[in-house]
Amino acid sequence: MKREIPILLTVICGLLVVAAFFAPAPDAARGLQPSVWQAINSELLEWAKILVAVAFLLGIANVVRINLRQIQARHVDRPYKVVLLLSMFAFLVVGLAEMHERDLPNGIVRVLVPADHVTMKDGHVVAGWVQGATETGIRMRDSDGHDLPEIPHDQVALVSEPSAKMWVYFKIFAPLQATMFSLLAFYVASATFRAFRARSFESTLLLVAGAVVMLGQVKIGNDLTGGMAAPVEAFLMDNFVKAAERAIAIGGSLGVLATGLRIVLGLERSYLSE
Amino acid sequence: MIDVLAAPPFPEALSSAAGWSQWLDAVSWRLAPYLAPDKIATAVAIAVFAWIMFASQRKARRGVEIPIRRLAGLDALDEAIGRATEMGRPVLYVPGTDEIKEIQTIYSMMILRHVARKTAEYGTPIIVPTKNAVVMAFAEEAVRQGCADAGRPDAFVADNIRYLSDEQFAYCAGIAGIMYREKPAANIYMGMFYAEALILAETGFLGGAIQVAGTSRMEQLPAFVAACDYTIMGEEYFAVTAYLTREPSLVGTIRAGDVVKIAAIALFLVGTWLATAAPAGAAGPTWSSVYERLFG
Amino acid sequence: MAAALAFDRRWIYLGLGLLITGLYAFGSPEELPPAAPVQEYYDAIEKLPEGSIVMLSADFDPASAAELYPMFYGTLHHLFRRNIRVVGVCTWPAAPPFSREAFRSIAPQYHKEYGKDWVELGFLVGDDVAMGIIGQSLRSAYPNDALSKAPYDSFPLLRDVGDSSRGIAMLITISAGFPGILEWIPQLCTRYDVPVLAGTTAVQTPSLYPYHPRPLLGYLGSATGATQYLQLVAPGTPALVPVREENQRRMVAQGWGHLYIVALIVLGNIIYFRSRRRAA
Amino acid sequence: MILLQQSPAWIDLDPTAPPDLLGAFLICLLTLSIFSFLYRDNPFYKLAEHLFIGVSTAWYTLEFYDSGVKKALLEYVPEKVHALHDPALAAATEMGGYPVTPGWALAWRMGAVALSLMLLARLVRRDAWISRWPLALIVGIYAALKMTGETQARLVQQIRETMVSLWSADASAVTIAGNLVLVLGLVCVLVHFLFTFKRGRTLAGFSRVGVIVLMLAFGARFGFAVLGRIALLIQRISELSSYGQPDYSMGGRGWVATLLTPPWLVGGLIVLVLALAALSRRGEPEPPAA
Repeated sequence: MKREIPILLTVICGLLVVAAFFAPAPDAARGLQPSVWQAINSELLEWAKILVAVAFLLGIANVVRINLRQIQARHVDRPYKVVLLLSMFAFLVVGLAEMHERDLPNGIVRVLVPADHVTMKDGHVVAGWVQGATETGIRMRDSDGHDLPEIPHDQVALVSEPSAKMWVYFKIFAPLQATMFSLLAFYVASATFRAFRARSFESTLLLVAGAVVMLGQVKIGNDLTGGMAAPVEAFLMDNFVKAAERAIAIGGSLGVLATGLRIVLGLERSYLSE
Repeated sequence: MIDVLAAPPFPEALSSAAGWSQWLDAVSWRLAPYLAPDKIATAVAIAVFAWIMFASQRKARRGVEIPIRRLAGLDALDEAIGRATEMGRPVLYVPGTDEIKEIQTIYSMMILRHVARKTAEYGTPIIVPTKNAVVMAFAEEAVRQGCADAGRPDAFVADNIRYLSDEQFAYCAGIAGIMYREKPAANIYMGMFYAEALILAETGFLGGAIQVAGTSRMEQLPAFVAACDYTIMGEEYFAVTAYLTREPSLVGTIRAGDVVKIAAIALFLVGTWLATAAPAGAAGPTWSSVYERLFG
Repeated sequence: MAAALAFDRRWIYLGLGLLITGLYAFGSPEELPPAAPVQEYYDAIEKLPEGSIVMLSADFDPASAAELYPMFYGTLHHLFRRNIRVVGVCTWPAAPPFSREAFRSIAPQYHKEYGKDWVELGFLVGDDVAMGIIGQSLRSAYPNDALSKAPYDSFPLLRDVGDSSRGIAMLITISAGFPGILEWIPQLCTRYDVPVLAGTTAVQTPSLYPYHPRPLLGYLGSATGATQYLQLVAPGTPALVPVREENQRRMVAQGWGHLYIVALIVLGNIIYFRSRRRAA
Repeated sequence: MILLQQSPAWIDLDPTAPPDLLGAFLICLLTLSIFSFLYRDNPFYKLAEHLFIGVSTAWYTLEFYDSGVKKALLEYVPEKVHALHDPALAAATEMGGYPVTPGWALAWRMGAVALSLMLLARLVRRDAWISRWPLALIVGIYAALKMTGETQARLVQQIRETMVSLWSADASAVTIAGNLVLVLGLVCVLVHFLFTFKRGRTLAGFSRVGVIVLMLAFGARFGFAVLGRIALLIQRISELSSYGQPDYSMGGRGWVATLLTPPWLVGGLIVLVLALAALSRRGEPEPPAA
């Protein structure tokens, strides 16, 4: 039972999604309506989407558990682990508050969500929390949770909606992630000098093709080679690279097909023995 | 359901490309309420692949020999281990940077078992640093079994299967530390690698070790080809396990892929020939365009 | 060889850092010759009839924004300038802020009205599955929009798209990796016969060649492609001129960075071969 | 490079406002902290790294929650319950374009709720067997979706796209050569990836050519990777230098003003601290660099 039902689920859902792929497409011009296949496919994909999200949220529990354990064990990096957990929870709280601004009690919103400001054309500024826009104007709520009179669109000069979530994104998350990846430029430089060797015919070809692409992509490289680099690079990319990448795509599809078939037909079970 | 009046008629004769084109129009119009006509080729491809896969698996299970070509990188494995033994230095096996859910990591464990059998036969220590506690458990099991396969269960050293760090670059730094301190004579990289491939290959190269790498991930192959002595690339990686284990289901899958590749070559060569032979600037359907339509 | 190579790698880092910083600070913008796929990308947007609906998918995060955000920004200007209606979606969780920033700053410049000329639907979780859902029915994928959280059918633009992805004239994805253009092609483009344009990172560019010109009509590859595209769009769009110049300025440092790497390869190999000859 | 209309505020949470000073300092500090790893592992880097993990985990959680739980369950279910009593809404209820009653839509979505709860059993016990049901479902659906889509796009249609006309009357020599390279190159690489056939001289020859084509493609990939990495680096330098303008200066004029901008101040601080640390470590052996 513990094994059979999951496999049965895999097989049924898999076959339904495969069937929906081949099901007739709706065609309004011919009066072909969406069929029940489209409904099943849509809802199954929706299930998968929800489960992927929930599984990810479970991952948070893991992050907390691992880091708490390291903090308890007085790991050398203990202060950093504390920073990790604190920054994570602080950001989660702020983000959730902004997301649920309309559902949360007024007191919490006042503390956690920065107030919006609507500047009117006459220079007058209204502070509060924007609740949404209607056809006619902007609805706002004041700091006591009371609805303000709707502000007509034609009187509004500027709406400023500050967001702590966006601020953290652009001032902390974005620069950190971008810089982490830009470190690779340095690593590539070091590796090319110290380890990339034309020791065989194959690696020589690789290095030459790499150099041609690097020179052909930029103006100075092209100028230095008397305009040769760009056309050579284009020929290389359009024909040699296209051929190799196409072969790789075909091979990759066969790999996906093989694994997919085995899973959908219930022959592959390794994913259950986690 | 079918409006017979609006349906495109069948051709009078099927002797010309135009006739065939009209026939395809008529058939796909009639099929459309039951099946997406542009996906028939896909259905055929899947069915053919499945059929060959099962047939080959059955054949392999019955004991019919399906040959698998030798891979240069595999021969290199033995050479690398032999050299490490001569020099009296350990072998370093890096099973990639992904978790066990990644298929390449699972395959890496099968290769590890084979490598561990060889090192146990030669009496050479093997060091396996891992990035993940679960992978570590699997790696331990693989090495233990490998030693048992060689008849040397005593060759298994638990301390040599190490968990370093879950952080990518910290893991990488840990491996670099092993390379500096324990000076392995052979570095074997098998599995899923990301940006750290570059740093590993570089550090290993400077240490002077013989390096063998294998991954199906195209993005990281250039670094391995440029800095390693032998590389198992792309699809070859999946053939390694079939070659080592001879497991019928794996061999059958590889066989089916091969047959479909040959069919693909034949199909597009015919299409290329038809396209080249087609009169330039022809107004109506040509044999080439009819043939092309079969592929959706 | 050991002596020549064992010197501290940090000197190589320092050389690269100084070179790039210096050239960025003192270089002046220079024009790049256009490439064919970039021209095709530009032409494909030019050929769209006014009022047609395009789905613009932001599939990147800050890690690749250096290459991709200029493409996204330029494309959105281009689409609005051509009076094409835009449905914005994201399959990367870290993409929405970029997409929102671009929409919010560009739409008013063309007096585009939210819900009629453009709409932002936001992030959809699930990678391939998300794309499958979007392809099956945009309404099921997004019962509400991302900005005002109003129901799908309250927007004239979305009512025109209807259920099926066949209501979309073209997909444009600014794509950094997985999931991205290589997943959109099987899940949406070939399955529902939707033509596609893509802007991608350098790392992903080689993988696109097999799909060009069908179903991928044209593409922008990396910083080079972005600069070439901005050169095509910026004339006639004053707001894009500083962006183009910034990108052209970066390409100078880029060029010298490439020369630096090529020089390192050559130098490293000279040392290698000389030491090998000495050993032999 | 951002050109400011007015001098920046100390802190401004409005994403449309010009970058604020606090933000400028943070961006410079974090960027340079990460770069300091190139010198050696140090507390600045560690702090930035852990902050990055914390903040990014939270960001992804928020977005996954919003798309996969809030919209798909917390908002969807009440909406459909509401539709049960509203004929107009009920008539508009559909699944993937197929009209259904709100009751059906609700019943189906309850399946997802049940499976999500099974998944949550992992919180209690990591090996809870019940949590395998939702996992099995995810695996089955992804496998089916990828298998069909990729066979069409990457196998069948790629075969179709290779059917090029090799030569025509008006084709140039380069075009013809290119077409031949494309078709024969593809054949050779595919032959190289054949594993279960005995290799005669012909097959081995094809395979050899296939390896050459593959190596050229790997070289191109390598060249493009360099292109991308350097572009990222330039963008970081560009962002740092945009905060080195006099607008962000803490005072002074001329080069003093430049030195008192966030990148120089923060950079100076990091260099100072690392230099002091290096002095205090003098005489100790250097650990191997990563």
